[in-house]
Amino acid sequence: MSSTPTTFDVRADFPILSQTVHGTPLVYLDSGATSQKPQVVLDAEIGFLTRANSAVHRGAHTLAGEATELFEDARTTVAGFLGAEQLVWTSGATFALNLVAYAIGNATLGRGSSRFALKPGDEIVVTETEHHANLIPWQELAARTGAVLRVIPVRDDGTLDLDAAAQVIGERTRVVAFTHVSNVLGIVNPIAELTALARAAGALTVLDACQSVPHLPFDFAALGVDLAAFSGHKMLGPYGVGGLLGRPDVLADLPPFLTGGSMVTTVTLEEANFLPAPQKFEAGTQPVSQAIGLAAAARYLDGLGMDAVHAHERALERRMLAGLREIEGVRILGDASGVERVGVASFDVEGVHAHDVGQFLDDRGVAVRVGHHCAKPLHTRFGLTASVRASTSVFTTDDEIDVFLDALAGVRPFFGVGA
Amino acid sequence: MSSTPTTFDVRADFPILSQTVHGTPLVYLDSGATSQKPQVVLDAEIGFLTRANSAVHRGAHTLAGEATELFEDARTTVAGFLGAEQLVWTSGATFALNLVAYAIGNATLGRGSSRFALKPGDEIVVTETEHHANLIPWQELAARTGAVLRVIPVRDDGTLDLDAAAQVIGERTRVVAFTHVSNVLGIVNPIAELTALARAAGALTVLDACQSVPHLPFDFAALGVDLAAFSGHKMLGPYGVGGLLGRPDVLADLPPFLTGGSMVTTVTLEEANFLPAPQKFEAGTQPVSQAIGLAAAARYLDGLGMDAVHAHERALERRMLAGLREIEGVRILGDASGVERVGVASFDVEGVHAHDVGQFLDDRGVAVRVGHHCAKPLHTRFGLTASVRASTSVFTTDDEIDVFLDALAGVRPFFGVGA
Amino acid sequence: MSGLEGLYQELLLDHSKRPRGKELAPEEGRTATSHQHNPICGDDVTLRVRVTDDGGTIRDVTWDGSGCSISQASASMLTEIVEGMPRAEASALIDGFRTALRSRGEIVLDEDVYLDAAALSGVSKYVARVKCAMLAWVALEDALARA
Amino acid sequence: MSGLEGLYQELLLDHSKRPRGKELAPEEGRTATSHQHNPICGDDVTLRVRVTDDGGTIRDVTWDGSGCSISQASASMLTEIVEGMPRAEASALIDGFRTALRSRGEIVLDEDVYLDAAALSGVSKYVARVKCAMLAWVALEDALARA
Ligand SMILES: Cc1ncc(COP(=O)(O)O)c(C=O)c1O
Ligand SMILES: Cc1ncc(COP(=O)(O)O)c(C=O)c1O
Repeated sequence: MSSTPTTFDVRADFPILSQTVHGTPLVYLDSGATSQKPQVVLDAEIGFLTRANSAVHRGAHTLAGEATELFEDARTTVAGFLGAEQLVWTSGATFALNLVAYAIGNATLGRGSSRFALKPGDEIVVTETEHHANLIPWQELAARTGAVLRVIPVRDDGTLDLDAAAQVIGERTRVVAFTHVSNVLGIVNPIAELTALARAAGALTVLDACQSVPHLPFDFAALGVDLAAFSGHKMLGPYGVGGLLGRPDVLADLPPFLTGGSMVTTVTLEEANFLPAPQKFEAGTQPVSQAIGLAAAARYLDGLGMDAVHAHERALERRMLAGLREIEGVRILGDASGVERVGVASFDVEGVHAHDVGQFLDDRGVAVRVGHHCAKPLHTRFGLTASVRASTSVFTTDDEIDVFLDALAGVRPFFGVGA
Repeated sequence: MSSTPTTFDVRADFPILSQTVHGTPLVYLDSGATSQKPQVVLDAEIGFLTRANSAVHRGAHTLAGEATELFEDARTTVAGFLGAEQLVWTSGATFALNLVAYAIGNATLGRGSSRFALKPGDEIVVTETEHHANLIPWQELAARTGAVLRVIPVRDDGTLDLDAAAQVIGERTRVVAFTHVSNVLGIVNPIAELTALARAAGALTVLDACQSVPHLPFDFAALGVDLAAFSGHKMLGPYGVGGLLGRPDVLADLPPFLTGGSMVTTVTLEEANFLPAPQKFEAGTQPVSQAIGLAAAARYLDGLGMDAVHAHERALERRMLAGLREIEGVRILGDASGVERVGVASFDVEGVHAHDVGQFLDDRGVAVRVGHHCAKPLHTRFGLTASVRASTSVFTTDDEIDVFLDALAGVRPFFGVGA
Repeated sequence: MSGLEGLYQELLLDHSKRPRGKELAPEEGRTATSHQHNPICGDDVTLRVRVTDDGGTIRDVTWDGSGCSISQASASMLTEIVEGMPRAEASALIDGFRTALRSRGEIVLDEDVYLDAAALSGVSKYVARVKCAMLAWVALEDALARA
Repeated sequence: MSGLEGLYQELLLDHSKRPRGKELAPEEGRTATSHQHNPICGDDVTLRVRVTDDGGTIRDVTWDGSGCSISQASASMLTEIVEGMPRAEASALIDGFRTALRSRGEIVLDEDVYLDAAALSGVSKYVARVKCAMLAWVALEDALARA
C-alpha cells in the first residue's frame, strides 16, 4: 500500500498517545466514541481554574468579570468555528437533542410559544441510521404527545433511501431529525436533500452533528438546518460540554427546557419569566471551564484547518477500507462507493463475534469499539447484534491503520475460523 | 476579636489563592456560588485524561476497561462520602432537580411506573427559601400537570415556619421539595421535622443539598429523605458534574428523563427498554473525568474530616456575624440566633446598593456575591431586590474575615451615607 | 484618577443621591415609555419621553427606578442632556455613549457633549458595570423607537 | 499461560464452536426458563432447566443463544457440569464460579469441580469479559429460583 502524505504530525500534542497496552504502543481507533485531548485543551482548563475561576454572569467582583468574559469568548469562538450565530451550551449532544424534544413537548403542553406544539397524528421523522440519542428522545416525545414516529430507511449500501424519504416526509411532518454522519457507517448523509424535503413540508430540522463536527469543515449557516447538536468530548474537547446551534428565530420560539438560576428575568413564588436565548436554555451553573477547554479545542482544530483534517482522515479511511476489503470474511457495513465519508468504518468478521475480535485486537494494542455503538436498529437492519468499529482522528497515522489491518488479518486464523 | 483556632491550614492546596486583585491579595468569599478547587482535583482529572481516557461501559479494549473502573470507583467514593447507596451522575444540582420534576411529569403522562404520577389538584410543596433551581422546576411541573404549588413561609428571623408547614403539608401533598441550607441565609433547615410531615402525608421528599454537602457531615441515609441533589463545583470539585442521591425503591420507580445511549436494554425503531437505575438516568456520555475529579474532592474533604470542616466554618461564621452586627447600617438577612448554620451570610447595607458594596469590596480584593443569589422570592420577602453575600470554604481564614469586615466598615462613609 | 475614585466620581454620587427627572410624568398622546431591567443585579429603570407633535424633538424625559448608584446616576444625567434635542442627535448620542462604555477605558466621553454624564467614562473599565450605566440609555433608545 | 492464549484456551474455542446442550428442550411441568442479555455487547442466553418431581435435583439443562465465544462456551460447559446435581450443590457451584471470576486472576477454578469450565479461569483477568462468562450461570441461578 502506498503511503498517503500526512499534512501534519500532531501526535506530540496528545500526551496519552505515548501509552503502551500489553507492551505494544497504543493504537487508538476509538475516537468515534470519545476523542483524546491535546495538551492545549488541558492547559486552557487548568489555566482558567487556577487563575480566573469564579461564577459567571453573577456578581461584580474582578474574577467573576474575567470568568464571564472568558466564558462568553469561548461561546463566540466555538459558535464561530461552527459557522453559527447562536450557540447554547449543553452537557453534550444527548442533552441537546433531549432539550429540543422536551422543549417541543413543553410547547405542546402550553408552555411558551405554540409554534412547535404537536397535535396527535403529527409526524416526527428520523432515519434508520440514527444513534439512540437521536431516536429514543423522539420515540418518547411521540409517546407523550400522540405524535407518530416515521423512519427513512437505509439501503443495503448504507446510503439513505431518498425516494422513500420523499414519501415519508409530507404534510403531517413537523420535525425531521437526522444525523449528519452515521457513527457506524461513517457515511455523510445528503443534508441538502433532506433539508429541502423538510422545508417543503414546513418541518423543523434537527441535525445530529456529533460525528461531522470533529472531522469536516462544518458551516451551520450554510447547511440550512434549524438546529444542530454536538459533543465536545468527540472533538478533542472536555467531557461534560457540548452545544445546540440554532437559527435565532427558532431558538426564540422554542420554550425553555431545564429551569433554575441564571435563565430568568423576574421570579415570584407563583411564576417565572425567562431571558432570551441562549440564556433561557442555560439553567444553573454552566460547564464553565469545559466551555473554555472546548474553545481551545476549536482553535486547535481551526489551526490545523478543517479542510486538512478532512483530507487527512479521508486518506486514512480509504487506506482502511481498501485494507478491510482484502481480508477474508470481513464485511463492511454500508460499503457504498462514491459517497463522502469520514474516518469511521464498522464491520463484521464472519464466524468471530465482535467482542472476540476486539479482544484480539486489544492484545495487539489496537483499541476499537465493539457492540452496537448505540445504533441497535441499524445493526438489526444489517442482521447483526454487534459489529467492530474503527474510527480515526487528527492524530491517527497510516502506520496505525496498517498495524490494525495486520492484526485483524490474524483474527480468523486465531479463532480457527475460515480457510 | 479573639482568634478562633483553625484546625487545618489548607491554603497551599489551592493554586488560585495566591492571586492578587487590584494589587491586594484575593479574599475569596464567594464559595457559595462556586468553590475553588484543590490541586488534587486538577491532578485527578489530568491524570485520567493523559493516561486512561476512553469511553466507559462500552467496548472491550484495555483503556475502556480502566476508564470504566475509575468511573465506577468514583461513583462508589462519592456515594460513600455522602452516605448514599445509590448515586446518579448529573451535570449538577439544577439538572438533578429538573430530572426529578420531569420524571414525575413523564410518569403523569403514562411513561413508566405510575407511582409518582400527579393528578390535577395534587399538591407540590416548596419553601420560601428555595433557590430558583428548586422552585421553578416545580412551578413548571405544576403548570404542565395541573398540580398546585404551595409554599412554606419563612419567618422574619430566617427560620421556616413549621406551624405553617404542618398546615401546608397535608393529604393532597405528593412532593415536598426543600433546601437543606439556604444559599442566602446559611441557616440549616429542620430536615427531620419537614421529612416527618412529608412522610406522614405520604409525599416524596426532595432535598436540595447544594449548600450543605460542602460544609457539614452529610449522611443521606440518616436524613431520611427520598432524593437529594448536589453540585460538584460547590464542593471543591469540577464544573459539569453533580448528582442525585436516591433511595433504591424510589429510583427504581422513577421513570427515565433524558434518553439516548448507554441507558437501554433493547431498542427497536418503535420503542426502547431501559436499564435499571442508575443507568436509566444516565443517557449519553457522562462527565467521566469530572466524576473522577469529584471523587478526588470527596476524598480530600474526607481527609480533612467533615466535622472539622464544619467546626472551622462555624467559627468563621460566628466571627463574621459578630462583625457584621457591629457595622452601622448593616442588616443581616435571617439573623436568627441559636440555629445551626454554615459559613454563609447575606446582608443589606442601608443606603448603598448591593452592587456598589460589591464593587467597593472588590477594590479591596474581597470577592463577594451581589444580587438576589437566585432566590428572588426570598429577597422579595425581606423587601429587597438585592443583597450582598459572603460565603466561606475550607480555605477561608480568620484574617480574611477581618479584611472583609474592615473593608465593609468603609462602605457607607465612602458613599457618603449615614453618620 | 484611578480605581474606585475613577468609577465613583463625586458627580456620579451626587446624581445618585439627588436624581434629576426622577418622577414619571403621566402618559399622554405623544409619550412613549420603556421599562428596562437588569436581571443580574435587579437594576430597574422606567423612562418616559414625549416628542413634539412633528415627532422630531425630544421633550420631557422623566423616569423612575431603583438600583445601584451607577444606573440611577446615569438615568439622572441622561435626562439633563436630551431635553429639547432632535431625535437624530439623540440616536447619535446614545451610539457614542455605547461605544465609549464598551471601550474598556480607551474612549473618554466629551464633557461638552455629555455634560455630567461624561463622569461615567470611568465605568467602561468595569465590564460588569457597563450594563448598569447603559440601562437608561437603552430605555431612551427603545422609547424613541416607539414614539 | 499469558495473554490471549490464557483467555482463549483450546477448550473454550472448542466449546464455542461445538456447543453442548444448545437446543432448548420444550417447556413442561417442572421446567423453568431464564433469559439473560448483556446490553453492552449483545450476548444473549436463554437457559431452561428441569428439576425432579421432588424439586431437589437438576435435570435436562438446555439453552440457546448467541454472542461471543466466551458467553457461548461458558453456557456449553455449564450444561455438562450440572446435569443430575442437587440444587444446593448447584448454588454453591455458581457462587464459587462468581467469586473466582471476580478475583482478577487470584482464584483459579478447580478442574475436578468445574471440569471444562475451569478453562474460564483466565477470563477473570479481563474485567470487561466477566459478564460474558457469567451470563449462563446467572441464567441458571435465576431459573432455579423459579423452578
Ligand atoms: C441552594 C442551591 N440550590 C441549587 C443551586 C444550583 O446549583 P447549580 O447551579 O450548580 O446547578 C445552587 C447554586 O447556585 C444553590 O446554592
Ligand atoms: C452520531 C451520534 N449522536 C449522538 C451521540 C451522543 O453523544 P454524547 O454521548 O456525547 O451525548 C453520539 C456519540 O455517542 C454519536 O456518535
